Amino acid sequence: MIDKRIGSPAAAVADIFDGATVLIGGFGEAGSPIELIHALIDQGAGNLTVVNNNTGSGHVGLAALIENGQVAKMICSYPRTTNSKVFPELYRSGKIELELVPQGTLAERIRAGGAGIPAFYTATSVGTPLAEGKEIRAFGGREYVMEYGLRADFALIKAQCADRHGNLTYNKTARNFAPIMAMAAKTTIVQASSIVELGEIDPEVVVTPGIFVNRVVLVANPAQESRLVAEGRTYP
Amino acid sequence: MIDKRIGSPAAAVADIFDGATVLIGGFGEAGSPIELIHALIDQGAGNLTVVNNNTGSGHVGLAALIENGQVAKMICSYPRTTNSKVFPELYRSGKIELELVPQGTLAERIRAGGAGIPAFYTATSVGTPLAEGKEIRAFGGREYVMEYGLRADFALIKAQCADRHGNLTYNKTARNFAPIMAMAAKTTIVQASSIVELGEIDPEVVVTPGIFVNRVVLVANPAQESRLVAEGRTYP
Amino acid sequence: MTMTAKKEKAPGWSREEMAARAALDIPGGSYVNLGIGIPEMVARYVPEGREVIYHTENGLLGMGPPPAPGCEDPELINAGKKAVTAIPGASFFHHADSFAMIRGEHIDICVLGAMQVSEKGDLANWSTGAPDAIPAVGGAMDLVAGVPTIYVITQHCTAEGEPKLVESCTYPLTGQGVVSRIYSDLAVIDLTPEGFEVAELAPGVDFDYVQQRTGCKLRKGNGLD
Amino acid sequence: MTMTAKKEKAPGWSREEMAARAALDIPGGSYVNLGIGIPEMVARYVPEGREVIYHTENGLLGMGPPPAPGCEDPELINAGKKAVTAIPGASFFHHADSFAMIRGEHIDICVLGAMQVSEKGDLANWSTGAPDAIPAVGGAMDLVAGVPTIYVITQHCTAEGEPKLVESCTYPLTGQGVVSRIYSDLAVIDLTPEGFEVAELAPGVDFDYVQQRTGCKLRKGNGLD
Repeated sequence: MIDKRIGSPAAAVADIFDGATVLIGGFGEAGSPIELIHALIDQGAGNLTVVNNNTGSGHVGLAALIENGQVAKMICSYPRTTNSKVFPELYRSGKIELELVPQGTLAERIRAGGAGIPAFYTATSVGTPLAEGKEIRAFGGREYVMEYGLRADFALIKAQCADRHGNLTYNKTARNFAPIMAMAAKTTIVQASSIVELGEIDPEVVVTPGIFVNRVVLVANPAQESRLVAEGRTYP
Repeated sequence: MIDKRIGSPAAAVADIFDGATVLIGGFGEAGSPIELIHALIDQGAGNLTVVNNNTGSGHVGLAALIENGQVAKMICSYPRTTNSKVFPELYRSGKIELELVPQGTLAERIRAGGAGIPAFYTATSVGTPLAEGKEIRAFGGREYVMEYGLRADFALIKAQCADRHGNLTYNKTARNFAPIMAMAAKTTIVQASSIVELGEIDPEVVVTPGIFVNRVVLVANPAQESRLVAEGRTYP
Repeated sequence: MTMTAKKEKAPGWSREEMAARAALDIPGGSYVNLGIGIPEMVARYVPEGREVIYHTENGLLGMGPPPAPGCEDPELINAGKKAVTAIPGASFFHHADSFAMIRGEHIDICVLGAMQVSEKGDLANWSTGAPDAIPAVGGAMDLVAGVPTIYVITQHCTAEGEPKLVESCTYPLTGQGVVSRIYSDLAVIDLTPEGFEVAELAPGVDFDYVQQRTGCKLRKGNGLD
Repeated sequence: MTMTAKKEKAPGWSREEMAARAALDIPGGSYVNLGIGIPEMVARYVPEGREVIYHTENGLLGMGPPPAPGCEDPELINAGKKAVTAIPGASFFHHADSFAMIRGEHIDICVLGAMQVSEKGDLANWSTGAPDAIPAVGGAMDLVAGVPTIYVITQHCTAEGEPKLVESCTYPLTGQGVVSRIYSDLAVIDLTPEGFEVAELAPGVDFDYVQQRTGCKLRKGNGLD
């Protein structure tokens, strides 16, 4: 029987290795798999390359993973937000590397990685510093920059509802990067707010088909990052 | 008020012009917008380039459009099926042009066109006659062929359910090419089996957001192509 | 529209008036993406009878106004990470689909803020290029590359009185030749092949006043004497 | 498994036996795409206790067996355009997502038919290259390029007795160096860096019998004396 359910966040992230590339879902706190991130902090893998749109807030979740010194490099589009202190300090002191990618190019690179497209062209960033050193090519009289597909060892994402095959649905704008990150990782690890019987998710409304998912762990009442930040919480 | 509903298939296709490129949804009969195709036959635009996975069956729908002499060129992956007689005859007599594209490359070219990607690389067809004359490039030690995004003047597709904003859902494997064709056309024309009030389609289950749709016409009881073929029907 | 009592009200449009003026130029039926800050306020001023659909690049088409206090959903936010609502007819989708809407030229109009706009229509709005700044670009480069019509709402000058409309941007670019029209506190200014052209002046502001606060030569549009 | 009475049954596996033999090599938990013809029959022979998920490239993961007569839905079909069913846990998606599964190496195994397979693992299964043939490729090139493990089920020789396993394909290729294993009516044959290697012989068939019907040199695998 195919059963991708796994008992705990700790078990779900146990094999993430030093030096791994890890896609982490979420746009700010929406869709951030905070319990999986905290399990990764407990687990301790280091020298990670992490892909996320941002760099976390306060001292929990992604910010705590960075603060804990586990991240060697961030690939993201917007590494600062109101409550983002951890990354800016490490970045200014040269202790963390940053690859800044326009948000749509980041999304398309992840989708391309998952879809077996090694490279594609986009008009985004042409004529800006972010296109420097990249190949520029004209199609139909307009210039485009070549960007590479992005694949990863692991993806950590948050879903609303899952089944044992790994079929997923999401909640509102918490969907964001999760479906494409699920496609682009060798091992996709999901925390789901509910797990239902096979067949309970209508095949028409599955957003991420189970083929893109390796492990599903139930986190029935996920923490809300902004609340933890407001309370001044830290992790670990 | 945004209201994309239009009264009849004839009104929906009235402005398709001679020489237009037209994406037509469907994989065989599943998802084929047969009433829109028949309206296009009545309308009479010629010298069309038509993109569809196949070339139709019998003497109705897409096959009838071809038989009526309106199609100068087909772009497709599989131009022959059991009941496909029209295209093969015209092709052998040199009266219609064929651009044969692997099915996944065809889908990706349409998706790229709709997503503003002018070109991308794929391993599909490398080392085969379908890669001849195309640019080959190695990434990570493997060879890939460059393929171009495909955009069109019109798309004709079939949906299950629509609203006045053009939000769409589909039925089972009739979904196939429709969502990506809707993205890739300047004007996307939809025949929907039902039209509901705004808000009746759950925002989580919308497959094609209305931004990709220009016109929606209600065809409550669409004809079933295989039944028409079995009955020996012809159009017009 | 209240001003501090400490200093005399400067001539020109308030933030709200700039947003309202921009809203006039958005036709009914448009698909629109609004940047963070003053651009967000445009949604409040859509003229009666026009239906406009707002896109937020984090995966929502049909964004509605902010929720009532206490009704915020941390999983229903906009690109500025503020709580929003979804209108009837809304849809959720993932980031690649969202930026397909942008890059594929499906969004009709985008309204953005600016640090600098050059007379060639170049926009700089993501980085001062300062060595200690944390660079952060978000979706700005995708929006200016993919959306056919880019409107800018901006104060005409910086807080230090430096012109933001310039011959050439000194800050790193967001995109080249992308801006169509600027709504500043002093004027509505079009980008034309010949550079900046003043289409409309704010009440109490004359052409010379705007020219003095602009880093390059302005032309008068047809609407001006 | 009935044969015409007119001629003696040739030695080797029947179509059903070939499909059943291939099914043995598909691990539980695999995501599998089955080509049209004998490959489709593989689904009938999955060993007890294994759960295998079938993908059909026209937009369904979790394809089930054909429906009962009279229950066919023309909008629920497989890549061969035949009516199928969807199992609990199935999902529908569009063509670009479906081929993302294929091209992105998410499908584990694909079982296809063949016109020719070369000892380098090249596959030809879409065109005879005849000048009057209507070329039609479908998803075959995407499958062989994107799926890590390609199995071929084929009669060892053509109806005319010509070998299908050859030194070099004379028909236009579907893909280069893509085939992992062949299930013919006579043998199970692996593709190795040294060419074809016979892993298993059908009952009543010996190595020389297979060699005589093959267009290039075969090697004996470890399992054979």
